Formats: sequence, structure tokens, C-alpha cells
Amino acid sequence: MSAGLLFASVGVILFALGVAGVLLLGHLLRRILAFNVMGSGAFLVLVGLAQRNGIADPVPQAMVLTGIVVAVAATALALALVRRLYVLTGKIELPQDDEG
Amino acid sequence: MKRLLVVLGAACFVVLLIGAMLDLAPASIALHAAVSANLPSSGVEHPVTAVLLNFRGYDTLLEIAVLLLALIVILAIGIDSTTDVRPAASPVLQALARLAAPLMIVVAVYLLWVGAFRPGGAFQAGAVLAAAAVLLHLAELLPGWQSPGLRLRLGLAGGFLIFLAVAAGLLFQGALLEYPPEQAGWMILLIESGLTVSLGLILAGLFLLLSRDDGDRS
Amino acid sequence: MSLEFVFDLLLALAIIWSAWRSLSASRLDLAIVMFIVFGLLMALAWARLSASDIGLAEAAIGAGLTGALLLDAYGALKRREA
Amino acid sequence: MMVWLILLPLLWASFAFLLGPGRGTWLAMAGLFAQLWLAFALASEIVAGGAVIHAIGGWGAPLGIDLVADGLSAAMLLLTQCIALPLAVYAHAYFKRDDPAVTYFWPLVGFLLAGLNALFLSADLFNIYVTLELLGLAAVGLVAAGGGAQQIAAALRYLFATLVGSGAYLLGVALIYGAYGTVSIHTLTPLITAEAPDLVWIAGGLMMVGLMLKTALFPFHFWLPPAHGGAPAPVSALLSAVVVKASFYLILRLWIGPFSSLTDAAGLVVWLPALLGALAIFWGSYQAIRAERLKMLIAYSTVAQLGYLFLIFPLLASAGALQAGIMQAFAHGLAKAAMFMAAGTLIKATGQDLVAGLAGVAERMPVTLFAFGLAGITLMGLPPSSGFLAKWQLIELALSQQYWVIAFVVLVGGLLAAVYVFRVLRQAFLLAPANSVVTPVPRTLEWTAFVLAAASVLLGLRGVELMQLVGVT
Amino acid sequence: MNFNELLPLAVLASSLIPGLLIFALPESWVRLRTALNLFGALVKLALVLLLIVGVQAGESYGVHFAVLPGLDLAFKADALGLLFITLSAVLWLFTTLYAIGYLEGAPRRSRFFGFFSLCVTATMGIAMAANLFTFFVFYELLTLATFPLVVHRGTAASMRGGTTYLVYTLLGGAVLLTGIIWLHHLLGHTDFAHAGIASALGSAYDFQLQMIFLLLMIGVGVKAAIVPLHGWLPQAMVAPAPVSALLHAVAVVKAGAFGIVRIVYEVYGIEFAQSLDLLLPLALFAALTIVWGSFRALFQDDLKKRLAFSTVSQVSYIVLGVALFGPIGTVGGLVHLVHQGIMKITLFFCAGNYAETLGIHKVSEMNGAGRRMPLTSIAFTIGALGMMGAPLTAGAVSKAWLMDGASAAGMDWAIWVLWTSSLLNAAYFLPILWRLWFKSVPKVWPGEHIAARGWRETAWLLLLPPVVTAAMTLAAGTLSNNQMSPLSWAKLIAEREYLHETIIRTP
Repeated sequence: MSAGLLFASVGVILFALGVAGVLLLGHLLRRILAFNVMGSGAFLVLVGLAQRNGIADPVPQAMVLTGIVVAVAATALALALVRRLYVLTGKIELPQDDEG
Repeated sequence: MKRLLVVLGAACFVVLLIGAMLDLAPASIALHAAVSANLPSSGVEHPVTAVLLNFRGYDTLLEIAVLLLALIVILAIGIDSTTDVRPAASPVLQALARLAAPLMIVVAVYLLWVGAFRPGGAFQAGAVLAAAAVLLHLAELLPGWQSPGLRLRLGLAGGFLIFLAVAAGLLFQGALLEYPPEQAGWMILLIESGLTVSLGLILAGLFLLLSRDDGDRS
Repeated sequence: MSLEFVFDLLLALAIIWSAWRSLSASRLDLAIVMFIVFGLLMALAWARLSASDIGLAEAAIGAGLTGALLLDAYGALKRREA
Repeated sequence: MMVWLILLPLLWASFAFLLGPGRGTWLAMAGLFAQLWLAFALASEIVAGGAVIHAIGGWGAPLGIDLVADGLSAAMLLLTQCIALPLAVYAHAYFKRDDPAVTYFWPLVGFLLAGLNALFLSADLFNIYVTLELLGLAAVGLVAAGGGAQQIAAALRYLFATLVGSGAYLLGVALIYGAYGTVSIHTLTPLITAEAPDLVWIAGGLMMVGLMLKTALFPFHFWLPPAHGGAPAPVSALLSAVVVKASFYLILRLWIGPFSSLTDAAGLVVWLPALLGALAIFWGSYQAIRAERLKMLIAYSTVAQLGYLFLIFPLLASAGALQAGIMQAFAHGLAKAAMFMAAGTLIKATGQDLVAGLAGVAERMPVTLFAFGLAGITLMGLPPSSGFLAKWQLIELALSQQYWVIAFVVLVGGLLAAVYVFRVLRQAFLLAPANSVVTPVPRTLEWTAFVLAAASVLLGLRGVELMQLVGVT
Repeated sequence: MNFNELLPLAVLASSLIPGLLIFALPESWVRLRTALNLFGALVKLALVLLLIVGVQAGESYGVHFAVLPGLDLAFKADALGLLFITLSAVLWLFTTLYAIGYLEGAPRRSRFFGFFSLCVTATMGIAMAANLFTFFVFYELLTLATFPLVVHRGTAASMRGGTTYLVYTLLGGAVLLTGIIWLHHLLGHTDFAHAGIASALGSAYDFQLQMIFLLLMIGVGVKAAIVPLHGWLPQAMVAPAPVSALLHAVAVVKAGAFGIVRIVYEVYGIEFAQSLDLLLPLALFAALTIVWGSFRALFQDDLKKRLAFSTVSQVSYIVLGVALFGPIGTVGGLVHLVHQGIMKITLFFCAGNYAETLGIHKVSEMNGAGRRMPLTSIAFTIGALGMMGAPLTAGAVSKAWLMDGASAAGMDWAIWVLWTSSLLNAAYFLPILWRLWFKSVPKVWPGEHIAARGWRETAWLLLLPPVVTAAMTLAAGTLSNNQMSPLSWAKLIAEREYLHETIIRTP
């Protein structure tokens, strides 16, 4: 098993972990963490799988750089929303049901 | 119940997907070879930078738009300023920050320059700039932002606009972002310089805007 | 099994462990710290995948900036609660 | 020409940001007007000369990124710009100057449109991921901007849904790149065959699920009603009319493009989107029939109407299904934008947003009610409207392939739509209670909604050109 | 686009454009609104006259536009369509006059007259549709345009009536649409043609065609109020009188009946329909409706409801005529399309007059009204006698042709149906006439709104339309051999349908 494939597998696990976290965690900050874990997983798969033969490939690497910046943008946005929600409601969780 | 289902689903997914990855034949297209082959006419020597700013420069253009957009959204949501007080920064931290900040700026410039040849470039340089700003903020040498003035907005959007202008300018004599090989080098450097400043400001802004409720007293 | 592979394997396990802890830690501040550790380990992994560009970016942005944002948010929430 | 459809909104959005909070209206209007013209010019160019390709950077796929405008993209671009301009005029009249939602409204709209246009034109799976994020974050920002707790909560729900959706899509892209070494749609299409490795099937599934989540297809619709029902009316209109269509467009594009060999070989799986679509129609209509708040009713109607789009998937084997889908997308886009706009006007005028509080508006605000009614006709699929043509095409296709059940779903869906549309109209036709007050609203609000509603109906009298456009590959 | 293509469009535009303009008018611009209404109605009448002259001279009028590839919005003005167009155009003029008088000073008149004009536009579209697709487009448009009229009063009761109306018509529309698309799928088109288009398919399709016929008949049967699809019609009586007139005589039920005629003659073709065994079931349903409607009318005290059930019964005369396989029945059915319209509109005008002038809504309140309102009551009497088929009225002509048609087709049971219905008609109309003329005048009317001035027992705009239509009832009955009479047109059409037979009815 090459390093690429190994880390790609790690990526799959991280992705699954992240998705499960987003689905199951109620606390919004934790959900943001989970989303970041999920994203990192996808990034690892992108580079790791492409480099499973051991040759570095700049194309997925550049994609991941783009992806990391997008992820941080999304994270900051999510944090801003969470903090705003906390200011308004004093809660860091989503209400169970908005309207049936 | 939901928990069990999700965990089971995730486990199945992991097993299936890793299994599928293990018996995957080699890809039929090797883009890294194409990148190496076209590197000389890309204007830079580092392949990742070549992909980021030339071969797939359009991705980067949109990505900067995403970043700028995130900042605008944070501005648009608005955060109530409150008067709560953060514990005062220690003098040691302040001294450290005063020392480190100029150094970090030098590092950023180096990273920007070196990006053409080896790992580094606008993103990393911008991140270092942002880190410097965050450090200054934590040391209470730089206040949190309220709503940015014109000059700051110009700084935030400037890098993106330079990028956009170069891209659009090139459209008039060919395709979008089609650099003439001999001018590619300086054009990319121009874009990267603009991006470094703007990325630094935006990334710092993400932090400074979010923590503005603490900084409004200064 | 080469030494490099053993290192990779350990790194992989460490990454998974830190990710797991950052999601499962009962204390939020601990979870965020674990997340920063996770980011730094990821940076190592990128270096192992000969992607130092991503490694740098991950360390600076993924672990650094995101971590700072999260800690700041955590601090703000704590202060408001207090 | 098509590149400007992406650059222009980026430009005016940035300049609107530079101008500062609350500014940039006229810049946006000028830009939108130019975009509308560009979209029409592009469409006629495509009808005359076939699909257009623009290789960014001059590299060409797979090394570079290609923009491709074929009939499908051009149609979606046209729909987007056609809705955006009247909507902008409406929004300008809708927001008060000091409304917190308006501080950075124009930059957000600009980035949103840039994301949409870039998405419709992109022929590169990873680039599409970036456009999806641009689109998603801008949409979330618009929902949240200046809003109270409910809006912020809705925006967060929406944000997580869209992030998980694009995360799944991205993992799919990563697997595809691993398997084939490229993310260019046109390079991939001949490479992906029915004998593709399991990994590619998983990748396709991930991408589809991610996009379905973003399209709010039942049962992934949970985020849509609070977000669309809670946002300010111009935003709801934009989101319901075009934003959810973007991810639908992608599903369609992938389904008939790179994944066509897979979908041909998939057997019964092709019925899954249609099944979910049917459930969406029933569930969305049921909730719309029950909803107490007007905008919630309309938002649930979006859930239902999106279901129709997914009924075409089992029918794609025969010519014309694509056309039916696009006709439905146009019908719903125009009508739903008009309906949300009319609802916004009604809510502004009556000062409340309950369906039960609408008594008497037929008399006081006939233009707005007409707009609502015309949009309703399109949603019910009654003639003469574009919704009717879409239904006609769907039913005929279903009959020609002996899929009676689809025809039945379409018909029942139309009747259910009639129930919730007439629920509103009935209320509006009642005599006004003596104590009801109707605040005067700007005429612009009334007439922009009317224009879009009328367009949704008039398209039902002349669909030939659109169908011809969609047929260009 | 030449004159022959433009004329059908002009007929549509002559009510569509005034309608749209009226919507835009402020409520208080009464004169301009009235002028637009009447101008539209008169222009339409003139255009229809042009059409009649042209069609008699053998000209053909038609135009079509592609809506989708392979799907046309197509219009034609042929003899059958013209029969309906003329009826609607003439009655529209009088209904408009009547409505102007009826709604004088009432609120929301811009909306009312706007939808009123749209209704007539839709009816014209139905009459001139050259294929089932176009027919359906206007058929549904008619539903939509009539809904605001039915609920015009804005009360809870009118909402209930309106909702019932919608439930029936929208469900019917969905069934009709299914049938049309199915047929379109089999044939590739749905163009109306003499002797039908369905027979082009081989015998393998017989079953499908029978199913489609069922769907189509259910679809149009709702508007034609065929039992058991008639439930909406009595409910819709909550609408103002001019709307009832419109529903019963000018537009809605007529559109349904006309649809049956078009489908049987020009989609299936009468002979092909007979060979598929479709006509007998249709005739049986028509017969059931005729008897059931008349029977229910007996027990209605509410005058408009009694008239509504009478409509249920009478419209099926048309259907029965069509379903009687043979040219004479055809003539009877077609001519009744016109005659029923004229007679029923007279009755509704009169019912409106009683309600508006004296506040009379119930049969039991009508005692002595003949002396207070002689002209209205004479008109009512003529209409009622016509409905019973009394000599010299239009009704007599229709009934005679229908009965001969039944015996010619060998369906003697239909004659008994018609006789039964006539007796029932007499049973529910004669008591009204008795009350009108022979009972004493009550001391107070239920609610007298309009005082008599000399011979004008009520507002002249309310009086003129029923008097004219009553006169037309007599004219159609006595001058039926005139070249321009409805009967002559019906014969012309039937001759085209049954190419090989000459139509001679031996009295």
C-alpha cells in the first residue's frame, strides 16, 4: 500500500466521521469542527488517490489549496452566524423545528 | 436510533469505498506530465503555482471571490457590539508582537517571491500577513474592525480586482487568462502581489470582524 | 514493511484519533485544541504526500487561522455566559 | 461573450462593495441589463451556430478549464438573467434605505449571479465545485443578512445542508480524478463506460446525493422551507426561482453527460429520482395546503414543484424529456419568482403574513393578486401557461413509454397545486373585514411581479424557440 | 397574415382587448367601461356576421401557431363553430346590457366586466378551436375566468359555491387532459376534421379509443352537467343573475355540450363512434340526465335552483340528439344548442328581474308577479312554454326533430324519455305560470328595490334583454324554415357530417 492510498483511506474515514458528526452533533461549534474534518477527508482523498502510484501531481494539490481557502471562508461564515445566533437567542443549537 | 443508523451507514461507506479504492486501475490520463510539459510557457517554475495561477487560474479567481464574499457576508450579518472586556494582554505578548510583526511581513514577502520556484506563494504569504494582524490584535495593538472604510475596502477587494482586470484584459486578445508566455511571469507576480495583500487583509478581516465585539473599546 | 510506512501508518492513526477526539471530546475547548492538533498532523501528512504547499497552507490557515477563529468564538461565548 | 456573463456580475459586485454599504443599485441594474442582453445574444448565437467552447487560458481540457455553452446552459442562463433584472427592480423598491438587509445586498446578489452563470457554463467538475460554493455561500448570506434569530437559524440550517452537499460532491470529484486523472466533463464522457470500476459508481452516487441535498429533493428538503420562507421576499424569489435549479441542472448535466453510460446500465436505479420527486410533490403540496403563513405555503410549493423536475429522469431515454424538464424549470422559475414577489407585496401592504389575513386584497390590490393568480395558473399547470406545456410534455412522454404512474403523479400534483393556490385566492376574494388596513405600496412592487407572472403564462403560447434552443448540443 | 387568417383572431380580440382594458380602468369610470363593453360586443357581432356571410359563400377561415414542435394552437371558423359563435355573440350583447343594468352602482365592476369579457373570449376560443389542444386551452381558461364571477359577491356562501365549481371543473379538466394527450400520443395530432380522425388507427386500437372516449366524455361532461357530474351547477347559483345567464346559456354548459358535439363528430366521426358502440351509452346517460334533471327541478322552491336543474335536463337534449345515430337527431341536437340558450337566458333574465325588482327568489313568492311585471312575466312565460316544447316556440322545433331522430334511429325508448321530460317540464313550470298570472297580488313584495314607472315595470336595461330573447324564441319557432334560422344552419352542418344522405323530415 502506497502512502497515497493509505492517506486516501484515512481521508475516507475522516469524511465519514465528519458527515456523521454534522448529522449527529447538536452543538453548532462542534458541527463546524465536523464539517472541517469532513472537508479534510475529501482533500486527502483527492491528493492521496491521485498520487497512489507515488508520483506527485500538482493538479490535485492546487485544487486542495483552493479547497482549503474555500473551507476557511465557509468556516468563518458559519462562525459568524453561530455567534450572531448566540447573541440573539443565547443558544448554540438550532431550534428543533422551525415550522412543521 | 438515528445515531445507530448513521454510524452503521458511515461504517459501510468506509468499507465499501476503501475496498473500491484498493482495486482501482491506474488512471489513463496523467496530468502531471502535461503540467511538466507546459511548465516552461507558464511563466513560473513551480508546478503548483503554475496550476494555481495559470492552468487553472480561473478556479483561483473564483476562489478569491468566495473568500471576499465570505467577508462581505460577515459584514452583512452584523454582530452586535457589546462592552464585555477581554483580560488585558500581557506586556510580554505586546513586546513579542512588536518584534514579530515586522519579521512576519518580511517572511510574507519572501514566501510570495519564492512561490514562483518552490512551495510558497500568495496564499501562504497572505496567511502569514493575516497571522501578523491577528497577533497584533491579540496583543491589543490593532483594534477589531467595525465597518471598513473606503481604503480598507479597496485593500480587501483590490487583489481580486487586479486579478479580474488582468483576466479580462487578456480576454481582449485571446481567451480569458491566456497570458502571452513571455509576459506570463510578471503578470502572475502582479496578481500574486495583489492577492497577498488582499488575502492577508481578508483573512485577518475574518478574524478581526468576528472579534470586533471585543475590540470596539479601543 | 519500511520505516517510512510505519511512520505513515502511525501518522494516519494519529490523524484519525485526533479527529475522533475533536468530535467526541466532552469539553469544547479540548475539542478545539484537538482540532488544531489534527490540523498540524494533517500538515505533516501533506508533507508526506510531497505537497509542502498544502502543508504550509494547512498549518497556517487550516490549523492556525481556523483554530484562532474557533478559540476566539469559544472565548466570546464563554465570556458572554459568565 | 459568455465569459462576460461571469465577469460582469463579479465586476459590479466588487464595485458595489467598494462603493460602500447600501450603494451600487444603479451599477447592478446596468450590469443586469447588460447580462440580459448577453444571455439573449448567446442564446441566438447558439441556435444559429451550435454550442460554443471557450478554453480558458488557451490550454484546453484536460489541462485547463473549458467553458461550454450549449442549449441547456444557454437556456438556464437566459432564465437566470430574465428573472434577475425584474427582481432587482423589485428589490430596489422593496427595501427601505436603512433596512439592515440591504447593506451589502448588491454585492451578495452579484456574487450569487456570478456563481450561477459560472456554474451553467463550466465544463469542469472541480471548477463546478468552486462555483457551487460561491453560489451557496452567497445564498446563505442573503438569507441571513440583517435578519433576526429565525432567519439566522434558517441560514445556518441551509449552510450546513449546502456544505455537506458540496462536500459529498467534492469527494465524488476526488474519486473521479483518482480513477481517470481528469475532471473535464468532455474528456470524461467517453472514458466512463458501463464497465466502470465500483469506485466510479460510488463517486456518481456521492455527487448525485450531494446535489440532491442542495436541490432540496425530498427527503432532503428540510432546510428549504425555513430558508425560503424566512428570507426577505426578493431573496426568497431569487433562491426558489433559480438557485435550487442550479444543482438540478448539474444533476441533469451529469446524468445525460459523463454518467450516461452508468445511468443506462443502472436499471431500476433511474427510478429513484422520480420516486423521490413524486414523494416531494405529494409531501410538499400537503404541507403547502396546511401552511398557515403565506410564504411558508409558497416555500413548500417549491418543494413540490421541484419534484416535477425529477420525474423526467426515467423518461430521458426518449427525445423531448430534456425539453420537458427545462420547460418546467422555466415555468416554475418565472412563476415562483413572481409569486414570492407578490407575496412580499401583500405582506408589506397588509402588515402580516397569514393566509387567513388576506381577505379583501383582491379588491384593494388587484394587480398583485393578478400576478399571484397568473403565477398560480402556471404552477397548477393550467393552460395557457408554460407550466401547462411542461405538464403536457411530461404526460405525453410518460404515456409513450407506458409509464402511467408518472402521468398520474403529474395530474394529481396539478390538482394538489390547485388546492393550495385557490386556498389563497379564495381568501383574497372574500370581502375585506371592516377593520382591515392596507398600506399603499410602490407600484414598482406590483408591476414587476406582474411582468414575471405574465411571462410565465405567455411562454405557454410560444415555446418553440426555447425548445429549439434546448435541443442544441 | 391574410384576411381569412386574421378574422378569427379579430373575433377573439374583440372581447379580449376590451376585457384587458376594463381591468385597468378605475372603478369610477363607468361611462368608458360601458362604452368599451358595448363597443366590443357590437364589433364582435359585426365580425361574426362577416364570418357567416363568408362561410355561406364557401370561404374557409383558419389560422394556427406552433406552441411546441408538433403542437399547434389552431383556430377555424366552420359552420358548426359558427352556430355556437353566433349564439354566444348575440347573447353576450344582451347579457352585457343586462349586467350593466343589474350591477348599476355595485362595487368591483371593473373586475366583473373584465372577467366577463374573458369568459366570452374563452367561449369564442372553444367554438373556433380547430384541434383538441386548442379546445382544452380555452376550456380551462373558461373555468378560470368564471371562478371570480361565481364568487363575485365575496360571501362565504359564494365561496362554497365557487369551490364546488372548481373541484368539479378542475377534476374534469384533468381527466379531459389525460384523454387528449393520450389521443395526441396515438395520432400525433388532434385536429378536428369532418368524419373524424380516430378511424385512421387500426382496429387494434379500438379498446384504447373507447377508453379515451370515456375520459373525454367525463371531461366535457362535467361542464355539460351530465348526471352524475352535474353537482356543481345548482351550487353555482350563488352567483349574480347575469353570471348564471352566462353559465347556463352562453358559455359554460354550452361549452361542454359543444365539446361533446365536436368530439363525437369531428374527432371520432359519428359512424366510427357508432361502430365502436359509443353512442348508445352516451344516449343512455343523456336520457338519465334529462329525466333526473327534470325530476329534481320539481322539488326546488328556489327559482334559480329550479332553473338550474332544468338546465341540467335540457342540455342533455343536445347530447341525446348527437348520440342518436342519424342525421335527423343531429339536426335536433344542434338546433337545441341554440334554442336552449335563447330560452334559458330569457328565464334567467326574468328570474334576475324578479329578484332585483321585487326581491322574489322563491317560487312560492311569485304570486301575482305577472300583474306587477307583465312584460317580464310574458317573457318568462314564453321561455317556460318553450322549455315544455309548446307549439310556436323554439322548443317545439327542437323536440320535433329530436323525436323524429329517435324513431329514425330506431331508438323508440328515447321518444318516451322526451315525452316524460316534457311532462315533467310542464309539471314544474306550469305552477309557476299559474302563480304569476292567476294568484292574487300580495300586499308587500319580499323586497321591492325598483319602483314601476308607467309601463316600465323595472329598469329598462333589465327589461329589454328578456323581451328581445323571448321574441327570438318565438321567431326561432315560427320562422324555422328561413334560410338564416338556427334550424337551417343545423341542417347545413348535418349534411356535411352525413355526406351521403339528404335530410328530409316528414312532419
